[in-house]
Amino acid sequence: GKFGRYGGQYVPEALMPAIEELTDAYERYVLNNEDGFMDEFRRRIREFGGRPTPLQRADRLSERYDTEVYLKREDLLHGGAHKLNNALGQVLLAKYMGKERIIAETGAGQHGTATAMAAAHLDMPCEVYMGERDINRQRPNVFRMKINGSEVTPVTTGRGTLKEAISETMRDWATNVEDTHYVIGSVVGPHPFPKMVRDFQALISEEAREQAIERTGDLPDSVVACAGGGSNTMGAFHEFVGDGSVDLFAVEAGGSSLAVDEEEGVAPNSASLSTGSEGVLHGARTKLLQDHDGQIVESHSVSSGLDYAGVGPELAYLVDEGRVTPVNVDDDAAIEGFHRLSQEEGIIPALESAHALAYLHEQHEELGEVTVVNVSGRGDKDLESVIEETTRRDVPNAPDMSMFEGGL
Amino acid sequence: GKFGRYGGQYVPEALMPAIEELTDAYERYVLNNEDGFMDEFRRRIREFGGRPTPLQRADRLSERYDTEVYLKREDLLHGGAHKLNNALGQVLLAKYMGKERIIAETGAGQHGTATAMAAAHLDMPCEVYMGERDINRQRPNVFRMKINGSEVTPVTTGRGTLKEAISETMRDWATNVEDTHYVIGSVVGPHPFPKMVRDFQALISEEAREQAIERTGDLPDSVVACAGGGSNTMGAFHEFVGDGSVDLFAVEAGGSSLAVDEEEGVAPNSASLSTGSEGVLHGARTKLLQDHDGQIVESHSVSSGLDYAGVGPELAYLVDEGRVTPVNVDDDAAIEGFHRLSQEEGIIPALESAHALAYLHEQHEELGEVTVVNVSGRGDKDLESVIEETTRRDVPNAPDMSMFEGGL
Amino acid sequence: MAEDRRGDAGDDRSAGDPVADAFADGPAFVPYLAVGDPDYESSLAYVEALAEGGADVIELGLPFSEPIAEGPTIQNAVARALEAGMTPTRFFEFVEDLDVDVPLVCMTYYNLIYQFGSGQGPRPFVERAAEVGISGFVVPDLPAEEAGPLREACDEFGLHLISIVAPTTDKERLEKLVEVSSGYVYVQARLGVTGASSSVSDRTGESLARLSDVDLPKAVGFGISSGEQAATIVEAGADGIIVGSALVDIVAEGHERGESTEAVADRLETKARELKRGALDGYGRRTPAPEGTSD
Amino acid sequence: MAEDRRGDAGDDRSAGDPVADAFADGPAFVPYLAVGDPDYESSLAYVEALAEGGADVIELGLPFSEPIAEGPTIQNAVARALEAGMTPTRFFEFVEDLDVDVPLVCMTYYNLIYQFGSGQGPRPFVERAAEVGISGFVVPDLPAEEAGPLREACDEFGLHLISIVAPTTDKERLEKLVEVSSGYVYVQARLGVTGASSSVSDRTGESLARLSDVDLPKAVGFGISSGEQAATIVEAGADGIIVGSALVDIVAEGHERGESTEAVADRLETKARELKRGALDGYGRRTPAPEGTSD
Repeated sequence: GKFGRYGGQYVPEALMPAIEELTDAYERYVLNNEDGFMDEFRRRIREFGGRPTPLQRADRLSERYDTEVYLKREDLLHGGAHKLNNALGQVLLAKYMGKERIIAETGAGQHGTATAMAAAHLDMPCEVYMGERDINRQRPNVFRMKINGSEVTPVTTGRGTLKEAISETMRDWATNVEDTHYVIGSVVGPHPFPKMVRDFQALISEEAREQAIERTGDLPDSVVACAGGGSNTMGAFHEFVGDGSVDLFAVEAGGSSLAVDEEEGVAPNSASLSTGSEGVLHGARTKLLQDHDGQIVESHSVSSGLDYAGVGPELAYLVDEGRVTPVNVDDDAAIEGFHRLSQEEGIIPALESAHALAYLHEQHEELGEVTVVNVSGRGDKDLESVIEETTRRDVPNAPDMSMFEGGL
Repeated sequence: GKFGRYGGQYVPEALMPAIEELTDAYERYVLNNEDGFMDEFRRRIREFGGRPTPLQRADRLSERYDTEVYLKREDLLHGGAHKLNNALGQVLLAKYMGKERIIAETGAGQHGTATAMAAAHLDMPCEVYMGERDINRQRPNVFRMKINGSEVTPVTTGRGTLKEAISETMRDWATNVEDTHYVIGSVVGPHPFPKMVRDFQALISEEAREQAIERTGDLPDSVVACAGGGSNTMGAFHEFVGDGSVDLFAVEAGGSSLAVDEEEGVAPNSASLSTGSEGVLHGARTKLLQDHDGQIVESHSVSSGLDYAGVGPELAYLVDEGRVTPVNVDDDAAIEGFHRLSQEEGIIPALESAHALAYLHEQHEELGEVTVVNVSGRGDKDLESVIEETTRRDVPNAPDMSMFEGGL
Repeated sequence: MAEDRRGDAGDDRSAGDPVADAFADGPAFVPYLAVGDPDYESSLAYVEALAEGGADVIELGLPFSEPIAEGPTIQNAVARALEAGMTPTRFFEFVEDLDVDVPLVCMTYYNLIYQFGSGQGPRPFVERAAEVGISGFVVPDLPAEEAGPLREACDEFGLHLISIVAPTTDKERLEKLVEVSSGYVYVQARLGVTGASSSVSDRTGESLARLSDVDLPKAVGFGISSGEQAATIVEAGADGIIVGSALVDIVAEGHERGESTEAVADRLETKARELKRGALDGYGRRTPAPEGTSD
Repeated sequence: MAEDRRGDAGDDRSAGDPVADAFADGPAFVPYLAVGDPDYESSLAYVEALAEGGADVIELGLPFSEPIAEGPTIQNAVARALEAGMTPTRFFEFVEDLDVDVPLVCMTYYNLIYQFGSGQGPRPFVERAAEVGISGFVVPDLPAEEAGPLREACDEFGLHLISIVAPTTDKERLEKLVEVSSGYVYVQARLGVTGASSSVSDRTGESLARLSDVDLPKAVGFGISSGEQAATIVEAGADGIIVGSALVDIVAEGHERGESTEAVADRLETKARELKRGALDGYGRRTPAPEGTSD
């Protein structure tokens, strides 16, 4: 359950039996395909989720950067992001384990909606915890979860955002651990979550590797993916980790600055791989945004899906090993990246994915001749944010948005 | 250019040369794959659009109806609906024809967004006409078009909805016909549009037929698709038309009633195949919702994508021939169908597609042992409408929506 | 007023044909109004004012709910007329009620013609039009390819089918068009839709040149709004000018301002006189002065 | 106050160990407060009031920003304390400033222990805790599997590592737990998180039965808020009761109402007495009356 010095199982004793049970199930069903679990998972993610997603050559970006740019189109997955790979895998696993109820936490709502879809598809009752403030900011996603039949429970403690929702879900799990499975949404949390989520998400790189070879006759020179918790990152990297010739870039949210305000307990970024330090959070030892004492600081990103103070322990490990290069782009660059892909390729990316595209823009000369960029999700969910963030900035490549100044 | 007594080219003389040029291009590029046009189209719709879309067995619906229900998942196509099949085909064709500009009209915004995406992808300037009232109701789609780099021009005449936008686009085309291609969004309009749009959309049935045989060893007993203008309908039916054993059901919007109020010039439905009469509209002879004099009446449906007073001439023909059975379900049933698929299968369908699902619900006993239902699009665009329409009705299977009574 | 137009398009149609007569004696002024705009009675007065002002032929617009070939001005006029209750049946009553002495042409869209008489095709409509004294039709959404049944009915009842020739119409299409046309040819001065405009398209002369072999009067429309424009067009060789939007604008303005029917009719008549005079002036300016000019 | 706890877990720890002493003489009352809630000075007075009210051991919560094992009551207390500036360094000062005569246990999350001393592991934290007289630790997010380094440091400085036993802990895990535990065992009375509750879980007796072979005092926590509940728990066999949320509620209430520190401290002391008395009553009710009961 460790990646070098990272990982582990830092959870309350009450949860340990469930974690042991899950570890056992992970080994049997996921690793050893017992009862054909992985076959069923692969069939369902294909038929229900729409895999494989295409690896598309981005003609205009390729021309612009004088390099071969390929986009891995996770935005086309059911629900609009890579999140379903994991949610479907875990809900199916919970069914195999005989669990009767699913819980999950969600910040912006992407993992929550993916879990709600998977739970509806597999006929599992589902309850999603979401901070009250996030609920008010992400009403369409709340509505989607509810029409998928999930219960959405507002968390009113603290600031009412993701971290409170995570704590609340942990508490529900600690209370109902015997019949309930907690679907963690990224490659974070105690073992076996980081490995298991990675394995479900690894379909991305499994396909992309094959598709790249089929298309170009060779491995790509680099793979670029945004990194918040890191599930699309590890999904996009995993099958390439053994290919020494492929450079792996994890693009974090540089936010407005890489500095941390210890006084206020705020990091105006979410770059835990680039700037964080080792610590223990949410069940695992990993790189964190924390103050000198070890208190977790409030992270920030224009993209709520990257806005997390931790990161998957395996990524922390691969960065220490030198296998993954942590990089970051700031909010401004991400917004420009969003507009660029929308205008030039007809693909409206999630603001998360826009970070990867912004890095491509800034550093395309360093990425070799063939680059795969993971478009982890679509941007429909971000339209309001983009309006707000574009109108407050001077974005050189944005269309005239005067009619949207009041929002949608 | 005729389907029996239907079809034709009822357009102003000024447009006829462009129509002749288009007919020629259609025959050369689409029918004869000149310069590898169709190869490029198929490649792009696969890599950019995400085809093939899955044919998914709907486990819970199959159990509920004691029949094999398969869903053709056009909701997974890039942009969220089948619309891209056609938009990409036509924008590519315009490029092959040396046109320098794309125009389109849009009602709810689905065809407009698909065209804007295709135009961005293929680097073609694009202008989309949209009624001012529709613009105010569909701001997210307007925003999507704009960030894809399209111009969106408000049409302020009349009531500011689809019909005025169609007229306005016709006028632009009549003015700029020499360098501009008008991307008509459905299997309507003058020849060659109904055939050409059908051919681009026929990928749906080409895939579904193969997938059904692969999955079940045989052709399905029936195919069910919703019908407004009819592009997803003809797309889903075309390759099955020659298979006499396959029943084809075109599900129209029954709205609130099948009656027409001649006094007010209003049909509270969009069931032109079921209740309309022969006439000439927007370039073709077909079945129409019209009053005794031949004035077109205002159609209605809870689903704006079905809200059109005409229908593709080929569908009118196939109905007269007895090959396609026109049926309809009302607004209430469609809303229930929407909630049912969302809750039971984890797929939030477009309100258009919800009509097909509602018909399945009502008449599943008539559909044979294996039914394919075309899920023409996803319902994210309809969330506001669903809130409004659900809260004004007593919908037995809706979740508690009290927190959304004011909208999203 | 309807006269028999039997015989081939190549025949001399001027004998006893009021439309031909209208073009026989110098340039024709052909105004258009939407019938029933803004109401039945006013509309009667307006059409009569145009006749009074010198109209040689009048195009009477029968409002259709989807006027795809019209610009905003006529589109709004059509909407007002429909709102006020105009229907094909009322339209024919209107023509019967009308007290004018010029040939009348019905301009409408094909669906109204087709539906009249419930699915028996265009014949009942044409029959009724002939009865009330309509001389011909302009149908913007009916290209030569689809004109057969209407042409047939027109032949049966001796009415003209007036074709529109666009700037995009090439030689081949022109031949097709002329084959189904009679009365006059509606020469579309520019691409686009109906509507007044401040400048006259360069393409008008070009279009007229292409039509030089066509043995039918050429009336030019789209964008003419002043006497001076009318003069330019006629000078360029047009046999007539068609003016719609500039007149409909007067009706719309009067309606918005709540002016009396008489005041609006007066202004229409004045405008008609200006346009007619412009046409005559242009005719006079032709060099060398064509034979048979009136002054 | 710290005493040496060297030697194996199997040894008799009561000799000279204040924690062992606290459980030696009848049921122990173990209250919890978040240190620094709502401010440093008040918090000092509150902890001293608990000692005054009969506490045998006091659990001092060092606030962590992500208290995943706590219910809303303690969560809010932690937030108040952090807001008021509580840090690990201040926490140790607080312990030094505290004037009480009962063993003190530090309850906190592992990241704070780990970070103290900047990445050298838990040793600097434990060393400092020993210095100020802390007797042991409760770390809710540190299961037996990850407890090695902290256990080692505790052994080095003679501190206890108190493990939590949950209703879900099976025999196998219990063995692992006991191996790394000392001082007492924190028996979680029910699943879930900390928080006062009106009824005591049925699972308490069950849990205690499973622990009958464990040679450490069993203190039961989670949900105890009244003397009567305390009595029931002790009657069921507990060697001590742990009460947190019910006390934190009094602090929160006083804070919200703007009560004086003295008033709140009085109420805490009163509540402490009620709970301690309840524990003693429960002890008395045991049948057959255990040997050595005080009355």
